[in-house]
Amino acid sequence: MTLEPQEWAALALSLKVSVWAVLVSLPFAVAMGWLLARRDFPGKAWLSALVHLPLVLPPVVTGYLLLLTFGANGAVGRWLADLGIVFAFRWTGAALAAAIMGFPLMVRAIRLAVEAVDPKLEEAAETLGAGAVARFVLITLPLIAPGILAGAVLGFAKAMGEFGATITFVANIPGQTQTLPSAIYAFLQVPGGETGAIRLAILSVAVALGAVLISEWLARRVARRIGRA
Amino acid sequence: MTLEPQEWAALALSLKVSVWAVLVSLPFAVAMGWLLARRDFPGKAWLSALVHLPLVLPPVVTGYLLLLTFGANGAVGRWLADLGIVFAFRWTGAALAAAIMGFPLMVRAIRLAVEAVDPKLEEAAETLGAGAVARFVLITLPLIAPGILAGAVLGFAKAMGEFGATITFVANIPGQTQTLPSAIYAFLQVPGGETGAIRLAILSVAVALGAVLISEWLARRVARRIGRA
Amino acid sequence: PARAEETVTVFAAASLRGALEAAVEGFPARVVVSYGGSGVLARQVTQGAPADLVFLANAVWMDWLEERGALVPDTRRDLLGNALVLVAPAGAPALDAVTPAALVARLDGGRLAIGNTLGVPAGIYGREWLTTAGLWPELRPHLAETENVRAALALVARGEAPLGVVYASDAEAEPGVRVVHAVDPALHAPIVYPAALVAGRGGPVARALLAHLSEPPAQAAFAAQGFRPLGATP
Amino acid sequence: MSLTVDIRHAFPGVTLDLSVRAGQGVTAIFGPSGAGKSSLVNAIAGLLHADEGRIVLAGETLFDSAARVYVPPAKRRIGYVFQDGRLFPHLSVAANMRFGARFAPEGLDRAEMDRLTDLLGLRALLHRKPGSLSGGEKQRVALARAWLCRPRLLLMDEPLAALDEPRKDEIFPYLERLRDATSVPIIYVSHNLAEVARLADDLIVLQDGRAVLSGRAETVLSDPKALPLVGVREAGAVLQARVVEHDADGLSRLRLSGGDLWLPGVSAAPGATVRLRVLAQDVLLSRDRPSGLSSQNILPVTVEALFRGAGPGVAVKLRAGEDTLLARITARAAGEMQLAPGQDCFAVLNAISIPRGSIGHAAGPASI
Amino acid sequence: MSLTVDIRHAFPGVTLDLSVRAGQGVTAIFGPSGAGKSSLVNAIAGLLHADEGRIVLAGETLFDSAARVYVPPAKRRIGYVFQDGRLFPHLSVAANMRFGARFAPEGLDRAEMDRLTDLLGLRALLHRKPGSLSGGEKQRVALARAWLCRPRLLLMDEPLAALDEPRKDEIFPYLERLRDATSVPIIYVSHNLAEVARLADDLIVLQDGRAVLSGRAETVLSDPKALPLVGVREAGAVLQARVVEHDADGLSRLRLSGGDLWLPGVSAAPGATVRLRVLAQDVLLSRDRPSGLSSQNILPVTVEALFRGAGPGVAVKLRAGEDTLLARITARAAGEMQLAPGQDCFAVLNAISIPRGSIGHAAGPASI
Ligand SMILES: Nc1ncnc2c1ncn2[C@@H]1O[C@H](COP(=O)(O)OP(=O)(O)OP(=O)(O)O)[C@@H](O)[C@H]1O
Ligand SMILES: Nc1ncnc2c1ncn2[C@@H]1O[C@H](COP(=O)(O)OP(=O)(O)OP(=O)(O)O)[C@@H](O)[C@H]1O
Ligand SMILES: [Mg+2]
Ligand SMILES: [Mg+2]
Repeated sequence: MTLEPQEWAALALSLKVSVWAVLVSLPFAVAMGWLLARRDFPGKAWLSALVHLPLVLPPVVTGYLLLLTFGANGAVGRWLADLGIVFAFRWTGAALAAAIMGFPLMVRAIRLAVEAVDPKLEEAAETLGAGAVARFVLITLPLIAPGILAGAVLGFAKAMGEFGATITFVANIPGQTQTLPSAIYAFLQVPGGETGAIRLAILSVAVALGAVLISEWLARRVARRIGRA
Repeated sequence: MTLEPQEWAALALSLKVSVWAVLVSLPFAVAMGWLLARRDFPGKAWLSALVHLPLVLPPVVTGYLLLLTFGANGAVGRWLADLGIVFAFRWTGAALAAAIMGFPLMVRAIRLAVEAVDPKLEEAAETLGAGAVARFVLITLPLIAPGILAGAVLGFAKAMGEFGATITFVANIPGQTQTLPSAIYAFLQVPGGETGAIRLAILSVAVALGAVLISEWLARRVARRIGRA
Repeated sequence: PARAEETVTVFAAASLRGALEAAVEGFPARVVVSYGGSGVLARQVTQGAPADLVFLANAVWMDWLEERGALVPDTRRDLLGNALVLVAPAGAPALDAVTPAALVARLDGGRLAIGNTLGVPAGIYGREWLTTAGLWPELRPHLAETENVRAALALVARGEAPLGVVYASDAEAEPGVRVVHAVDPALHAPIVYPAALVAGRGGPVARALLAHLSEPPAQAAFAAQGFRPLGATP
Repeated sequence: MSLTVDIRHAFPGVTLDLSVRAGQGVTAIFGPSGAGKSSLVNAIAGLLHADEGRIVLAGETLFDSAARVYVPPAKRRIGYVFQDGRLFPHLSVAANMRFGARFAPEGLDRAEMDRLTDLLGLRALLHRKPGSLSGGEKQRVALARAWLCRPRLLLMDEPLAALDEPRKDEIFPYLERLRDATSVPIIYVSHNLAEVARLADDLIVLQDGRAVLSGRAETVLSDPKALPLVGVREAGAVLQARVVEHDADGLSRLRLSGGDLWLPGVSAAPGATVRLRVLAQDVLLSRDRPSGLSSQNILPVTVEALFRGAGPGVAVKLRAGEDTLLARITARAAGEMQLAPGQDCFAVLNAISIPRGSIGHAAGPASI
Repeated sequence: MSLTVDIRHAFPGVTLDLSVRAGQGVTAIFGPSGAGKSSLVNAIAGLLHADEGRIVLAGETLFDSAARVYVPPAKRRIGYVFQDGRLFPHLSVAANMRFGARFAPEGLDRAEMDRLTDLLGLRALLHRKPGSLSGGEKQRVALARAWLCRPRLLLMDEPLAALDEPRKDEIFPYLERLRDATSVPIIYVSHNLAEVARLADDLIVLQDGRAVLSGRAETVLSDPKALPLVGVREAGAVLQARVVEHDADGLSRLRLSGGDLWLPGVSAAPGATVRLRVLAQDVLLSRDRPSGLSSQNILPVTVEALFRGAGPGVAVKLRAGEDTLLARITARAAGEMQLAPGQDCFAVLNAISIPRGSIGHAAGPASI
């Protein structure tokens, strides 16, 4: 299977976008998962519903909302542009879209993991002088590592496959925002493009497969490390 | 907010499709989650990767694969048609597409829940005479109820928002296969359709919100029932 | 011969939404339309979709269907035409010249929004125009290709892209943009919207609908949405 | 009904080679941590699939590595009370108790459930969830649960180890009642000799993955050779005594083959046989019959043997009638008293120094 | 350094109203299950936010509901050894031990960590994960962990309750060494009186959410009024004795104000003070000095008072020199011996009947 240079670029970009999407959204997903698992506050169910939104809305709508918010003329976008952060037509925008689409998946996996951690361990750390941050970093975080890993895999897979929101938000610029799914989509638009589409689909499946295999292997190691197996 | 009859139909169809998608795929998701959490076998990581596939592939590709498989000329579709079962261009196909797209999310939530159940309880049930099926139904299943619930919510939300695979597999026929996301898509295709799209988007958000609120409330009850809170 | 209790199912390109609804006003039978991308519609038709009539946004996919024998022979006709325009956000100044330098200057680091130049019909026509007009080499690095022409229009209307290549019909309906250049139709293949009856499904009612769409009242309805009427019944 | 176990199993680091037999009544398994007690019991239950060997219960082969026989746990009909309870958290106490019955061919015996509920004092708890029960309550429910699946054999792996003394005292009478009310053989794992002495008919001592001593509980516990295995402070004899009469001042006269004792707090009816545990450290010896002491319990005994340990103590095996007693005194005292085998002397047992926990009802089948 | 606690807290069903003071040394908290022991300790640690009251440690107000003061647990610098260990499963033993030090302003004292590792016998375990440790090892690590965060006060909530006897014996000397090596006050929750007697300087008895008895451990334990609270079998006196000499035969002479005792297994050097526990049920009385008995430990005593309980027993408070002893004998024996206040008689203490666990080192600051 040989690839055109542009296809290589799409593969490389997809990887870059997915990795960044996961890396950047992970801390927020962890914070949100922890919040939803451990704290009771008014409006918690609403927050949880909000987190699920990108799942419920058609990706195109999400992309459109992103455009309205983070576009060059969007409310947040204009303000961020002053800080030198631009999403429109950049790979960063593709990463943002992928991160937002994968967010509910990551949060749920992490939330389930936090719910399984015994709060008594955190109490013990508290009596040893650990403040809230130290408790979280030194105790909770290592113990929810399997859940974080599961969330990261889901987020990565989702990012590799994300298309609707991405193309609506940042269009399809080869080398900047043309990810594998955009390239696949373009192939499917012309008669006879199926073979090209299948070639790229196999590629993205292979990447995701690799990610899942690595995560399964990591999960075993983590489980051993925290004494679960 | 008043809705056209066609929009009511889309809402009703989306609900029907999502509920069926979740109900029918849940048993398979539970079985798969259990398998991945509790059994070690060669090829386990590959199976896990396979489960993640619908997440990785662009939905349109998944939709095409479904169409090629279950369409009138597809291998499985022709065979099923002889049995009187047709998916392509039917609401049942929309449910199938939604179920497949939501499957990885449901499996992951359930898998994490199974991993948190102490196998010693299953051992105890075994000494009391419970065979594999009884152990699963009477012990494991009730204890993973929160995870199943979480999986069902994710699956339902995903089904409410699924678009790419659905429109490719069953088209966008008002009153028959036009779900809320398809209707939103149609609105967005013409200038000035935004208000209609937003109206429908709000509707689908409201439904998903309701589902999440109900699930949060159920989760509390279940947690209390199984003695976790 | 159509009666009210009969139903025709049309698989139509998504860009026809609205216009098609207006055009079927007065047709006696019930018309159900499933909108989608032309490629998706064509593939669905070959997989046994319950479509009586297909109405696509370009000829390529109709050719593809024809090759596969999916159409009732001799029912294909080009019902509509369209034109390409170059649009800018509503408040933008007019464009003095359509030269590479002027366009690049107007973009000023921004992007030219256009449908996917390999897959989306508007993008394919646009690419053809840019190529024949000698603009392609300079503009190519400045393109933002979209999933469909509506997304390109939205980018311009939102001010995300300073320029966009869209159909005249779209530009007409969108108050957020102004047309800064009307593309010479001679510089690209004719933009046509072919329709045909689907083999094995399209019956008399569908045939009647196809005829109805070619007639002046329907053609006028399309024209009102910015499409170019083509349809004298052969 | 008899059980024969012959298994070998290699864990990383340790190899178990266990050969034990158990018959009617209660067989206690005693041994230090890591001796293989839980592994033995798990193998009997089928939760541990041993590398090789045979397990036969009442003629039925449950496991035979040579013949490739392995009856799964669910088909063995062996009740198991786990050290950690393992109650099902999502089921009420009543549902936990009924759990096993649905798999028993005879189904649930409601009358039995009712009787057991009262016997174990669970009536008020039936509708509660295990999460809110105290440790002692949990173990009582676990006991009832294992019992109600109508096992052919009951395994108990340190059922009381997680409980403190008051809670142990609270649950112990229930265990005794259960033992007395059934003909189902019981395997009882413990490293508390007071418990063992009170409950067990037979005793098997494990060490380093092997059975090193086994026999009637009285015999093993009165054997000075058992002393290093069971520990200096826990060594002592277990005696069978018959209740003769209850006095108005709260003391009861118990008859041993070597004489009578007066003990408080004996509830068994006159004529019944009870079991007494006399710790070696609670026996004083005197060459002459002491008088004027506050203890009423003085038995004439004959020295059978002296065993000198590593420390300053001496274990003295005594014969009192048909019974064997064990006394532990200082070497200095033994020297001063010129104790030697064959020597007659007197043993002083302070009535109240006989732990309440050591007085058990003798085993015997009855119906609950 | 002193601790004052005055708190009220209403749980659904129970209301706690606790008023306790603790000073230097080990203060034991004793009481039946549900008395409020853990709640008291949790309030001191800050894990339970009481409804109202005040907690002051060494002059610093940790909690004052009136003044709205609530120092969070992480800022209290109070070490806590939990009953269930609560070791961090993902950290090695060494990392668990070092955990608290990173929050102490002085950081980790490596020399101290080293000494403690040896003191608690943890050297070989440092790189293991808690999951593979035995129960006794876990509690030793928990102890080290709490200790190394340099607390101003150490709380221990039944640190040994989950362990069986052999494992208790294994860990106990470490507790004593720790106590002797530090001037940090310790609050020790237990319902095992042998432990309490061995460790505690002061004793507070809780019942139904209130402190019902408190004072020096010796005083409270020798008080016949404590008998119904601590239980018949556990009642007894705690005495201070001075080691006089060690004999070649393994016995040591200990001097009480009322006479000398010979005991085995005393390791303290001559001149040191040790603590002895003499259970009431292990004391025999005789009107005349008995002779020829195997026990070397006979003290002349004077009857101070007799307390008749509900059963067939009588508690006799005895004076032996300056010390108080408690004997529990049958009412019948008391009658036959015509015991009455002021009566002189002799108390026989079987040397070996004094539990090894009751011999402790006397408390006193030293460096580890
Ligand atoms: N799954 C296992 N993997 C490795 N070694 C094991 C395993 N299970 C038991 N062992 C080892 O087998 C030996 C016997 O263990 P077992 O649990 O039967 O002891 P035990 O007598 O029940 O001890 P305890 O009184 O502590 O419960 C121990 O040395 C233990 O470390
Ligand atoms: N979170 C709680 N909710 C309701 N009641 C509680 C709670 N915590 C403690 N209690 C009640 O307060 C009382 C005191 O409990 P606490 O745990 O302090 O007792 P304890 O003396 O430590 O008992 P144990 O010896 O069993 O550990 C008990 O009756 C208990 O049921
Ligand atoms: Mg064990
Ligand atoms: Mg407590």
